[in-house]
Amino acid sequence: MSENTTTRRSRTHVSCTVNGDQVDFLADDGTSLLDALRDELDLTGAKEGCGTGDCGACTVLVDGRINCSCLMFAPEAEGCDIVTVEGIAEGDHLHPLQQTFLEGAALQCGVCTPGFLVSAKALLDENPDPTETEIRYALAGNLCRCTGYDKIVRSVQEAAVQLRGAAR
Amino acid sequence: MPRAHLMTPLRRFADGESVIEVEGATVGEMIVELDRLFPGLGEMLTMGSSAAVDGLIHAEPEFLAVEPDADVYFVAPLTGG
Amino acid sequence: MTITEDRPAYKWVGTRPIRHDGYDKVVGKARFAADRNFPGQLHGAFLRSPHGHARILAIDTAAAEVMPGVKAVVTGADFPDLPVGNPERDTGINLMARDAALYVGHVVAAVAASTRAEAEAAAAAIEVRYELLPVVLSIDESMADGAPLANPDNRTAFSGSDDPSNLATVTPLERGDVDAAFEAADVVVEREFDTAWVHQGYIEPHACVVDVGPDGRADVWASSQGHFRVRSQTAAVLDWDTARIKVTPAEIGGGFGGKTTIYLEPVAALLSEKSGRPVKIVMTRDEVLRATGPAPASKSRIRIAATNDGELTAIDGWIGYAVGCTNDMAGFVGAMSVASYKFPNLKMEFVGALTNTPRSAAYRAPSAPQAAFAIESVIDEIAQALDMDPIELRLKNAVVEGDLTSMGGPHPRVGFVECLEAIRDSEHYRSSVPEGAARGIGTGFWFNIGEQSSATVNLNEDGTATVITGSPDIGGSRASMALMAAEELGIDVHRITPVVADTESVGFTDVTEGSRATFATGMAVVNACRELVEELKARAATILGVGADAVEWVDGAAVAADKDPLPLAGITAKAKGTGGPLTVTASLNAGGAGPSFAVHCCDVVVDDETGRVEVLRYTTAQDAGTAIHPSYVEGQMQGGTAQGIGWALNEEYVYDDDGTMLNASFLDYRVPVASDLPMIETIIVEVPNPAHPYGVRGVGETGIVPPMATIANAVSRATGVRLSSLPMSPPKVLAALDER
Amino acid sequence: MRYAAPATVEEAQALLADDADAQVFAGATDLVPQMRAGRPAPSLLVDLKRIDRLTSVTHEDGRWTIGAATPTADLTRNEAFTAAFPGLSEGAGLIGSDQIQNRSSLGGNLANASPAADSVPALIANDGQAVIATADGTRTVPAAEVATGPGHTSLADGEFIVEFTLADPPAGTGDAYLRMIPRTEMDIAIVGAAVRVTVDGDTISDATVVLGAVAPTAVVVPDAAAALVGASVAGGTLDDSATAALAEAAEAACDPIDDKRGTIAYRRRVAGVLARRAAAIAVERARNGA
Repeated sequence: MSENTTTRRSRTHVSCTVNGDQVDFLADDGTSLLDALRDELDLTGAKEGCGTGDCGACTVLVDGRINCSCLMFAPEAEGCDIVTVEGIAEGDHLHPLQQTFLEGAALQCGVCTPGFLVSAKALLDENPDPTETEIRYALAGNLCRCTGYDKIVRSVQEAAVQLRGAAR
Repeated sequence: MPRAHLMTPLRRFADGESVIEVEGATVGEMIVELDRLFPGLGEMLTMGSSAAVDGLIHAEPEFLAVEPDADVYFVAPLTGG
Repeated sequence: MTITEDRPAYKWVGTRPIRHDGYDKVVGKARFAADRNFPGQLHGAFLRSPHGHARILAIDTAAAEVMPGVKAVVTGADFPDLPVGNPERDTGINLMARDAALYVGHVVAAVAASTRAEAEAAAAAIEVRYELLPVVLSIDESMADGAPLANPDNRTAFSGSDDPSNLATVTPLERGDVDAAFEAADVVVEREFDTAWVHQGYIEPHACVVDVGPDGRADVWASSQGHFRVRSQTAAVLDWDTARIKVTPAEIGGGFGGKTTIYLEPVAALLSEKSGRPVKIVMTRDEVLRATGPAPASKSRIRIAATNDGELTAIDGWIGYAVGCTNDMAGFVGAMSVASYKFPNLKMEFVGALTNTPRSAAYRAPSAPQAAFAIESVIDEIAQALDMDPIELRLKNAVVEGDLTSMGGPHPRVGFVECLEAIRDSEHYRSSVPEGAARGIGTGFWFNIGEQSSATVNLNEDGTATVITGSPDIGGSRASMALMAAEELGIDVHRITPVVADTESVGFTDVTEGSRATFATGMAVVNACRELVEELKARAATILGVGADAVEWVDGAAVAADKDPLPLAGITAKAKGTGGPLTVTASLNAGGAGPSFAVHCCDVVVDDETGRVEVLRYTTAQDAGTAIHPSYVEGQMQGGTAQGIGWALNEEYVYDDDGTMLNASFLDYRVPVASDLPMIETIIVEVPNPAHPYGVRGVGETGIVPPMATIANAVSRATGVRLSSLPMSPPKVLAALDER
Repeated sequence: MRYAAPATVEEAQALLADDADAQVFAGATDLVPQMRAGRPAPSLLVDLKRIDRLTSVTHEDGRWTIGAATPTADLTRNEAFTAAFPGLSEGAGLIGSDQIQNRSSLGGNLANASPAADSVPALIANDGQAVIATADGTRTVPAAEVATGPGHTSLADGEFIVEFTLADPPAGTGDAYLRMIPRTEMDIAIVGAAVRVTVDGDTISDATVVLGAVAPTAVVVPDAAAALVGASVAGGTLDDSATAALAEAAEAACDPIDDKRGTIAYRRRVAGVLARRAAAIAVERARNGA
């Protein structure tokens, strides 16, 4: 076997904010943001379900907007504000969506849950009173194979009610 | 004597019989007796069967005790997803 | 909504606490298979066959072995050749080809390297010389006279024959006099059906990390429905002692049957053994779709006879399953799935036929959905022919306790009639059908299984408890275990920590499949708790200074006449002085898993210019026996239904003539998205299973059985055309409308 | 593989001039899946999103200028743009999920040269012009002339699309885009149809019909447009003979393939259906806007 483990990889220094913390890491230029978050920063909340932007399990907020982190090259994150599922609770205080997902049994296996929470948060940040149809279309980029979506949609509706109540 | 009921695929190993009365205090003893009557049937019962007794399906029923007037249905082992 | 037969009043069973593992899952802390890294870990990658069927003449790994970062390469030559008859022989061949590649995507070699990219590059540099062999891709091709063999290893199971064959199983079922019944029938409907290959579609791809130490012991971290099976299969495939292998269950990101077998662990183990480093392998989505267990495609012909007053007098039919490249029991198991109606006369044959496609794997009530699609479609057509309400027709013929199952033997107490009545009486069924839409009914069931489970319950010093089982939690079963323990012990469910332990920390437990975890493992938990309560009463007698017989266990406390109740925490605090730790392990081989029936109802609209089917409204009623945690029972019903809707409308494998899958992505393998579905209304029916202490029936399997016929029956009523081919995708529906 | 994020068009041109194997990208929503499916990795990834000109949208002197890398979410949320080109906004908004919408762009959608690209038929129907950075400057061509076949464009090595320009539609104009997918979201169009009409009184005075996913590129169908021009829309609906002729012309213009997503016969049939339905919407919008 070869003992030569050096390869001519181009690595870029990336400096950005992740869940409110200033972070710096080195990433292969072709590495996805998802792999950088998981492997360099050990933030394994975002998952790879497909690697092609079709399942949404890797969804993170980039400058306030949802992105499939599997489709983003890590160096693109330079200077960006990234929020992952690990960053949506406020300290020990769960985000209302996290709480309604738990109370509403909106997760079974839980592997799609991080992506759903991030997408749903982005939806409610922009549209505090979405219809069921708006919720379903806003979450259409996130696949869930366990729940049939029913309890997810209901939990988002319930969180929206709570958030509107808190805003009043 | 307890009665052994064979599901259709097993009948080809028992000259087409579907219900056979055989001695046995356990399902395993019934299988031994069935194999004596129909050589080769025992292997099929051991390899690919569960037994339903009194409405309950038992996997690997060899040592299950049976009443003298029991109906023992040899059925397929089941699985799931 | 829940419809419940009389039963004892429970304090915890039937409540909806937040699941114990939930917090980790909503904050991103839960560790799934791909979420762990071992120090010094390498990454594995595969070389897969580009051919549907090819003899492997030579494999040259020399170039790959000297590529950057490469630490180990393995091929089929590194695996022991298990004897024919060893049940894991096919498992081993499926995860690493030996003499021949049996399908496009079959693993031919594997590489471990410092990075995944290096491993992939090296795998691509391995040179394989193939001799192409004829490819068998369908049931018809497989069963044709003189058909080439899809896998020369195969023998027809239970046939007594040692001749190579494309037939995996041939299972006839017969009772009564079918010919006479058809002769005497008032109405006869006969149809042919076919269904496509479909995938379980779990969101988490298969992954594992294996670390084989210098002592030869393997530490395995894996995503699976059964880590004890990962251990036994890995040991069998490698011909290793079981005790060399420890498997720790990762959180599992969906399985639905597809993670009841292994694809990676023995390969990772050999790569780790060779390199002396931990090896991680994570499948891509493409690999998952191309090379892990889809459910079999099927083809069927069903003929049913009825009298004018709606008695179903006979069924005669044939159902074939394309099982993939190795022997599989799909046809055999499918035979067991026809037992919903009394049918005094029955003559059916079920066949499993080999094809050069991935080895099929269990998928939720394996083999039943294909059969139910055909049979429930024909029954609906009989209802139409007789102008009878589809539920009334089914009620007239539904099995009850004592009626024979398809394989013989009487049904135990079942809740089919209750489910039919629940739908008949539902607001949905009683409402008028929306303008332009049509309504369909379908039913299904699954026998469910028991099998072996172990549970250890530890009472802690402060009166809290730890419930340890070996059943991977794929849909909330930890919460169910805790609820049953809370009911037995009489303590708050959140003072109980349910744990899924590794293969060295809990007794042997079979796979979480067949809807058995809450049933069988739950029974083990109950047994352990009951034994603990006896021990608690004895300890309490010592503490209270009364005779052992004088103590009762009431609502979490020992109660004796003239004494203050002694709560559980008061006993655990004095455990040391009364005999030591309070811990009990219970193990069992559970019999008596009760069948769970379901009845579905849906409203659809069909766009008759494009063939698109939209599901407007959907209701499911299912017998759960007793719903331990109703939210997760509903979740199983809704999830199974959603998968069934996908199977019905859009999911299918598209192969080219060489057996290459053309749509191996979530873009083109179309599982339902949120906007495709309506809310899925649930009616939990509770007809307790007499064989379980709380009356539990497994609920995971059945939900996927009825949707295909339910939707087809609705589409048929909407359009006047009987859709007999799945999926009912827009092009197929439009073509059927054109033939109207 | 290296990554570069130039800040100006000129910097990007220089990078591309230096490396024949470089690849520009905006959202990478097609590039990443293609690379995972085995497309060779380029030596240099040139990220166009840090160039202000490529991500800005302006409306001046009756002309819209849309940066080629502007996320399509920015277009669908732009009320003035959506009011002017509702069909194009719809088409752009159909590219993938909300996640994808924050990455996908008109430039990427066109340059990827998929016949099924959802934003392209309406871009062509609205006579969009593509401003292309060449080795040493820019050139402008109709958007219809960029894609030449599946995966192929008229862009020379080193060229990339900078922006699109669109003239304000004349009064009484409406456009619409419809596509057929088996699901409700997350699919590639089996058929797409964009229709733009201008209504003068009760008569259609001008029309364009563009079909997607039924030929190697999006196709302009003059016969279908001819079926519309002169048709009466009195009472708000097209007359039956015009819609029948429109559908027939749309079907005749199809040169589809059988593939995993649809059949020739199905595509042809549904092209006529969608053309009719899109025309009805476009007419309604034209009348409301008139």
